[in-house]
Amino acid sequence: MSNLTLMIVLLALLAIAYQLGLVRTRQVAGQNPAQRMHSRPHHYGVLVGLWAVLPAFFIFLLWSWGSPWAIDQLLIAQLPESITSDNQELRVALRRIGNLASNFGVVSEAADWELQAAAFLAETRQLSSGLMLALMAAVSAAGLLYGYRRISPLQRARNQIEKVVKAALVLCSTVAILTTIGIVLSMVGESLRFFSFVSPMDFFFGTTWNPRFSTSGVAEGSLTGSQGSFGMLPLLAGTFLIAAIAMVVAIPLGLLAAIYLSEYASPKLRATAKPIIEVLAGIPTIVYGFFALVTVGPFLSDLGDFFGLDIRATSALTAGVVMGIMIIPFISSLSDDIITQVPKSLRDGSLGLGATKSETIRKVVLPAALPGIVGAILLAASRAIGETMIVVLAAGNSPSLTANPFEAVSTMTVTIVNQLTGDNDFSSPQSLVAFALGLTLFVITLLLNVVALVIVRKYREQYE
Amino acid sequence: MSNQTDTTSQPMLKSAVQQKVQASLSRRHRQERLFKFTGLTAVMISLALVAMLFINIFSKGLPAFWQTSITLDIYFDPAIIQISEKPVQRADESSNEFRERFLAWQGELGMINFNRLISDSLMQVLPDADQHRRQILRVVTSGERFALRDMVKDDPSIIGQTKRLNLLTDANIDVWLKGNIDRSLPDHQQQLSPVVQKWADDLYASGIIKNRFSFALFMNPDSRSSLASAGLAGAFMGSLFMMLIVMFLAVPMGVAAAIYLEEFAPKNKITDLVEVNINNLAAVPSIVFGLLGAAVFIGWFNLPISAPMVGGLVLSLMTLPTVIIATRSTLKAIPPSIRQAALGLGASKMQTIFHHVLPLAFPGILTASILGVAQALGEAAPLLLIGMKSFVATVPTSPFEQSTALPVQIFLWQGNELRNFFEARTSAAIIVLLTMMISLNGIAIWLRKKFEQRW
Amino acid sequence: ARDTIQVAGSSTVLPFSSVAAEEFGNNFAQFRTPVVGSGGSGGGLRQFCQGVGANTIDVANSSRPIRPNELANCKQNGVNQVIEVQIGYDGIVFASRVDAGDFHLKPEHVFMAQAAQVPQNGQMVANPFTRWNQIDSSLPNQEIVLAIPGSNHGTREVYEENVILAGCNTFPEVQAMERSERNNFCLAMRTDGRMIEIAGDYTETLARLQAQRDAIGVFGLSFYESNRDRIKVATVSGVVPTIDNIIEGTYPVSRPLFFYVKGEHIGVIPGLQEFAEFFVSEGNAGFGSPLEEAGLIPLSDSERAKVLQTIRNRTAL
Amino acid sequence: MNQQTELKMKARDVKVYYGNDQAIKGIDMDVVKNEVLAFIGPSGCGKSTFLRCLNRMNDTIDICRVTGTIELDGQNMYDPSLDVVQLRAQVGMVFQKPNPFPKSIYDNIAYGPKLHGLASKKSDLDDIVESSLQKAGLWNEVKDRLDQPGTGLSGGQQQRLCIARTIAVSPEVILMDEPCSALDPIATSIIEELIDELKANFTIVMVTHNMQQAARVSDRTAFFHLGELVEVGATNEVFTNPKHKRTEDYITGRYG
Amino acid sequence: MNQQTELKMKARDVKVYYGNDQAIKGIDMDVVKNEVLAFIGPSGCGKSTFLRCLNRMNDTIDICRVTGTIELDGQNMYDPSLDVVQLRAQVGMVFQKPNPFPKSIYDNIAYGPKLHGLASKKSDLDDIVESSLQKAGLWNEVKDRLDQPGTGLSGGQQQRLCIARTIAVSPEVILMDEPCSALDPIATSIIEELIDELKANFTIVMVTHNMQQAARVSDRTAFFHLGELVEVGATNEVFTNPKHKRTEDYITGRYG
Ligand SMILES: Nc1ncnc2c1ncn2[C@@H]1O[C@H](COP(=O)(O)OP(=O)(O)OP(=O)(O)O)[C@@H](O)[C@H]1O
Ligand SMILES: Nc1ncnc2c1ncn2[C@@H]1O[C@H](COP(=O)(O)OP(=O)(O)OP(=O)(O)O)[C@@H](O)[C@H]1O
Ligand SMILES: [Mg+2]
Ligand SMILES: [Mg+2]
Repeated sequence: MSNLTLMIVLLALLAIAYQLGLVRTRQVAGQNPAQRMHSRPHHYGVLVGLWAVLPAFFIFLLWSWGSPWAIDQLLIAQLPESITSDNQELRVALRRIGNLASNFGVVSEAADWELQAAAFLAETRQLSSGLMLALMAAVSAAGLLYGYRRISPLQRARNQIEKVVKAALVLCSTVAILTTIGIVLSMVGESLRFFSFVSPMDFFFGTTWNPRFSTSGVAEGSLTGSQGSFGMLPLLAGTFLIAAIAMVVAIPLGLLAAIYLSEYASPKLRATAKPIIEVLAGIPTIVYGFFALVTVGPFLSDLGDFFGLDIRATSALTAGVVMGIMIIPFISSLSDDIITQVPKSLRDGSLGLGATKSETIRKVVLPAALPGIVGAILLAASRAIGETMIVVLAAGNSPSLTANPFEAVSTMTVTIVNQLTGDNDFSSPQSLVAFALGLTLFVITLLLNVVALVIVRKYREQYE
Repeated sequence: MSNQTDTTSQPMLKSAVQQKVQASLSRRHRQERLFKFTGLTAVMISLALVAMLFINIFSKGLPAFWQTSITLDIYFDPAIIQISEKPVQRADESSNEFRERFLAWQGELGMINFNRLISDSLMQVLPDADQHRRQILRVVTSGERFALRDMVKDDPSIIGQTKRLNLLTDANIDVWLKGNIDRSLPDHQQQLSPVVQKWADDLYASGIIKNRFSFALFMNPDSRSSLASAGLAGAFMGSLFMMLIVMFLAVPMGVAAAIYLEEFAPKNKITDLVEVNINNLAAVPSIVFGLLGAAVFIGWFNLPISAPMVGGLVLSLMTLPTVIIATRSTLKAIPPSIRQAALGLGASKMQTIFHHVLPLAFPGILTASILGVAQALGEAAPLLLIGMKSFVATVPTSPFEQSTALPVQIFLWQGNELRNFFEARTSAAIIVLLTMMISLNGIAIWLRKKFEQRW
Repeated sequence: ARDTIQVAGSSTVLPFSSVAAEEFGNNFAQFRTPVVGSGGSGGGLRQFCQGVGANTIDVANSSRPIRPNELANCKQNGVNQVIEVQIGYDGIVFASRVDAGDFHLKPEHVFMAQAAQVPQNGQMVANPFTRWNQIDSSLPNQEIVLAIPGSNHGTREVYEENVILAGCNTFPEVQAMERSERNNFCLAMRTDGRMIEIAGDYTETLARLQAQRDAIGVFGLSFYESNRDRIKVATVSGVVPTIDNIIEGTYPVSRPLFFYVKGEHIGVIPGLQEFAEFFVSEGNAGFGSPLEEAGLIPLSDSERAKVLQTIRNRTAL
Repeated sequence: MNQQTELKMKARDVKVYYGNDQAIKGIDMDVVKNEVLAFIGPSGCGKSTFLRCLNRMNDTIDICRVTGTIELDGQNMYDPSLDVVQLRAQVGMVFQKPNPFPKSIYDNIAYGPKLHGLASKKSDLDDIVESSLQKAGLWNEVKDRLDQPGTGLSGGQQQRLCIARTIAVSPEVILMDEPCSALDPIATSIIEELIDELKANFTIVMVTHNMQQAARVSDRTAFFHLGELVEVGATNEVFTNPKHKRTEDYITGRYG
Repeated sequence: MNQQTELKMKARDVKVYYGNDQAIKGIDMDVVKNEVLAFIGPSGCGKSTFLRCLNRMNDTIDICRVTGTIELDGQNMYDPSLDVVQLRAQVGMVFQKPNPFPKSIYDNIAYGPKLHGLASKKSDLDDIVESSLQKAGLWNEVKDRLDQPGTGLSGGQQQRLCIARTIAVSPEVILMDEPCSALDPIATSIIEELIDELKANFTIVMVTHNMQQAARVSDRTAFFHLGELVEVGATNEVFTNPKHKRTEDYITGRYG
């Protein structure tokens, strides 16, 4: 990892520059006893360090990002006219030259000009990285010198460092946004390709999900014929059905547990029970999956027989119930915190009127805590919608459009995994549909979150 | 209770209102008790569910920590191990040349049939073994021959000596002796032939085969060709590396982001958008993060496939929203008076946060990180797309080396066709994962206590 | 660059491939043990065709031949030398719980059990069967529940082609149909919950059987072999699924398995050539080899020699 | 103490502890029916603590422990058999900071009566709401917006809402803990007038740190210091002719 | 205003808005060096708000907006180029509720000096800590427990700790927002004495709602009402001979 070494060198440089800065600051302070230094010595030290390292680091980033493109341009200028004129051919040629230059083999003998170009490429790359190192060294030295010379009592070193730190903080918060952008970008292209096979109408409003095994490009005689149907409504329905059942299980259990722990339980019980319940959130979901399949499913099925109901062992109910168990702590722990935060004055107001504790909780505390609880529930719901493993094992994987919780269903997440990692042809709609589903799910949860934010805001405004 | 109230207050004259109040009391107290009882029931149900899951897992998995092994006197027969002297690096030799020679020697070693050593030794303890030569190697798991080879490789002077060794038995013998397969089934449904069954029973009775604590489970990487020696070491290290990466990446980054959003960011439409966006990321199915990771880290940054480094990065992205959300709520709870005090003394906002707010928020941040890390630790789906859902037969020594992870190992083992053996092993792996997670939680709770108690 | 061979792809091939990788690592001290990933045939080939270089895989396992579209995609990304290597066959069996009835199935039985509509007296009627003995009195009196591979599985294709279509085409009513119509008719499944599509692996199918006594599941031969105490196989058209019967070709439901080697990586990734050759060597993939023990049906010696030649010559598709 | 006045509450040797700290050090006090009794004293002297004892609101503080007896109409309210819910319906409380529930104005008032089943019909409830708001002098201001959140009112309105809410359950005694300290002058004077009117029907005990206020509205005044009741007597007596040096120092502004 | 007294701060046409609500409606005020200036006025009149303007603590409230100029030693402190950190080191603040850091007593005091680099050696720091605690009259009480948490002190001690903490960075002006309102009488009187001593070295601006306190400790008093500065003048003038009707009404306890 030569980049790793580079980073270590930069860090070492930072430390050295810091020391130099410290020494210099003491000198400067000694020279101007009348003028107080604006910032503390270590601020100046850090600043010198940053001057020595940051610009060089930016050069590194810029270079790593821009140089491949520049080298390609240089390379293209080298190539014969006949190749560069055709875009398709140019791409192939560039790949081949790239492979040659990094010692990978190519099909058929490499032409002379290819070998030349490859040699040129390897050379230029080497040159480029040498150049980059030289430039970095120069900039580092210059930065260090500049930072060193700039130290003066009036320089606002602390403020400048804080600007850098703040920039770093901003950078960290943009990671989340970049992730979102990355997710969308990594799915949009493939989704569009999917929609070139299947019309969006059929996808979004179709009521049959039966993609079949990939068929594109298979010779006549095997499973040709229709391509399969890609209506996502059954999956959407299954997703919401299971999430709804999970919420039906988790909300009462989680909320009641939260209420009991925060309002009635002794501190000791609360301190022990809370982390224990939190363990439920940490158990790998595959464990839940098998728990559902082997234990809960047959149990529910027997229970159904007992009541004369036809409950399948693998059904929306099984998956939902087990998923509900998994998300109990999301609701109980977060709600517990939120309920505890409801101001005592409200409780006192109610108790002072002669309400019992439960009346106070039900009629005053819970309504006041509602926005927070809604938030917790939404987080749990998000988790339920995004969960895969339990559904894979417990829901029966039968994409049918039904509202009957005793039937087997399938969900979007499961289908994404199945279609993406199965034996399908990866360029067929059967496989590409995973991306379209992923994008759709993304948009749906986004809408859900926006709605939640609006609701929470509205409540908050109303009662503040 | 209400009865008593009645009797004591009878003599007194109550207003109409108070009589009405009194009339409602018994009903309301009943409600109160009911409500409290339901709450308690909910807590108990939740605890019972935890207990049930644990009993379920532990009862299945604990036996797998013990595994049958056979004690044999292995004679490193020079007649079988015919091999030239182990090369040592000469002074005039470059290390490359030496490696060549050493590899050649290892190749020589690879030609030797170490199974012979085992079968010879088995013949000593099994009187009728001669008649069933083909069956004899079914007793010891096939990977043990490499253990013998490695012993010779490390120390060739062992040749000619006799060593008493504990060798793992074949997985099916373990199954048979533990009763994980119905012994009464007819032979065509059994995995072991009758003669091997009898051998196993005899050797077990005579104490040559014993159920011992299985260090192999912890020391070995996964194995497919020698099922009995499949272990968790590789997956454990992989998970450990990823955990460390998540801790050192997602946690600081998440905390930094939370600080910015909570303390510095202006409250406007854009920050609303960021907030919604972060909440939404928490709901994105984890496999989608795998897609992203494959495209960005492997495709763009040219990081190695199947490496915990990439897995750690992907899981970090996945954990980030959890850390941010939880840290923000912790920061919100720090009383403004502390901030004001520091600001009033002339600390800058940044100093206030780093000197006062963060230390106070530390316990909460800790909880947030642990929750996030634990969640990441149990994830398998995103690892699929970056090549970590793999069979890896080596233990990684750095985050850049190929490895798998505990949840993946669980997944692979639960899919292994030898159900009788791997059902328990899978649960054992789950126990290891849970232990890792719970100790993480334990540390967090301990630290939280410690920092909370201090002031 | 990289010094470990990276394999990914079909989860059916994964067990065999892992055994081969492990043996390879144990036998060749100079090479590291290859890493074998899953991700399905499609997923593996997707990674395979992403391009050439250290951050792409070297070998893709597949339970079906590569598709022309995929090959085109490969080429577009600069992967020109795709070397196809067949490694053997996978047997697919029907199995039920040991405590359930014995089945002697014919393709038409399975078709009648799963079809949405069945021909009766020249008419197409909605599937009326709920118990096997209603289809054929020789079958046990047992509820019809079938756990078949999900549509994302390669096994599903084989199952449909060799069982359902074969069974379906025996009916004169079907033979009378248009060709394109015929497939649609034959492959339409009943939707009353008796058909369970398994998206996961065989363990999941086994768990279904544990949860539902009556269910019949579709398994790989090796999976059945390892769990004979829990499940028993059904004969298909009177043939017991054994390795011998499959090699002879009398047992109808089996499929070839492949792996694809990236020719560009040979000589760059240490040991790639050796691994490919080792994989199909007699010691590893011949009769009585570890792979046969792991449930794979080996190629005949002549087939294997041909395959080995392909690798040696680097004959690309 | 006048013999002909009727005794409403009677506290004897009340001691209150927060954990190990004693906040009230043995107080005897009588509350007369239909009087306004004011508690004054420097911050932290235990006024609020003692007030909360009078309807057992201290029960809600985990670490708080009360000894001694307090009688309401001759019955010991710390008797374990006594129903605290009923007690609090008899002895209502208004807090320092107005704390309306996050509900509509109507529901804020109707909350208590509904709890205690004081109205069987909707119209009865409407009547209670109206009359309570009227007694609290808030009716005219809010009669057109009964369905709007109570939290949307101004501070003084909120405090009157809290008083109306307390009146609605027809308590016999109303405890007020610094009911005006968060209010502006105008709101304060409205509430002071209100207290004056309320004493016709209710017994009122209030804490205030504004001595002028105590002087203006109360019939009797009790001066607390360091957890002790230093003196209690007719308000003009206490202010013009305090018996104790400490009282005098306090009301002449020597500390606090 | 006396000509010979030196002007420390000068506020002109200061207006403060919280969102759309105007809390301060154009105030002009001068603060003289080494005086104690008290702000009085009913609750919500903007005393705290104006006080916070004097060291730009209002900056920390998002929705708060300040217009007008405030000069410290002739330099506009709302000048964007001014470093607010330095300003706050010059103008220290003590808050209503004592808010010691959850650190040791020593670290509480040493924090400011360390921050500003006022001591290069450990012994210098020790000296600062000792002298600050001594000035705040806390030294004798805490000198043996400097390493114990500051949060473990009593309320009055905590408040003195906060004052000591402020003194430790040698500010020129100390702002105090109701520094005694959470304290008991003894603690209060100690702090009042302290203020009296401090004014030899510092300029002090304090908010109080206790008029007796204002009368006791301040040199000049400013009366605020509804966001306006009604009058400001020598304390005994304001109390004995207020120029405005509103001031008179307030100090005679007609409202508030
Ligand atoms: N919940 C509590 N926990 C511990 N101590 C408390 C609690 N409430 C009050 N105290 C203590 O009890 C003593 C009396 O407090 P109380 O609130 O009754 O005073 P007060 O006279 O109402 O003062 P103020 O005028 O400031 O409201 C104080 O020392 C206080 O610190
Ligand atoms: N953070 C804030 N956000 C919005 N409005 C505020 C804020 N702080 C104060 N106000 C408003 O500004 C006005 C003046 O408040 P300020 O706190 O300055 O009053 P005060 O004179 O200090 O009162 P008190 O004696 O109660 O402390 C009030 O109407 C108040 O509601
Ligand atoms: Mg009080
Ligand atoms: Mg104020």
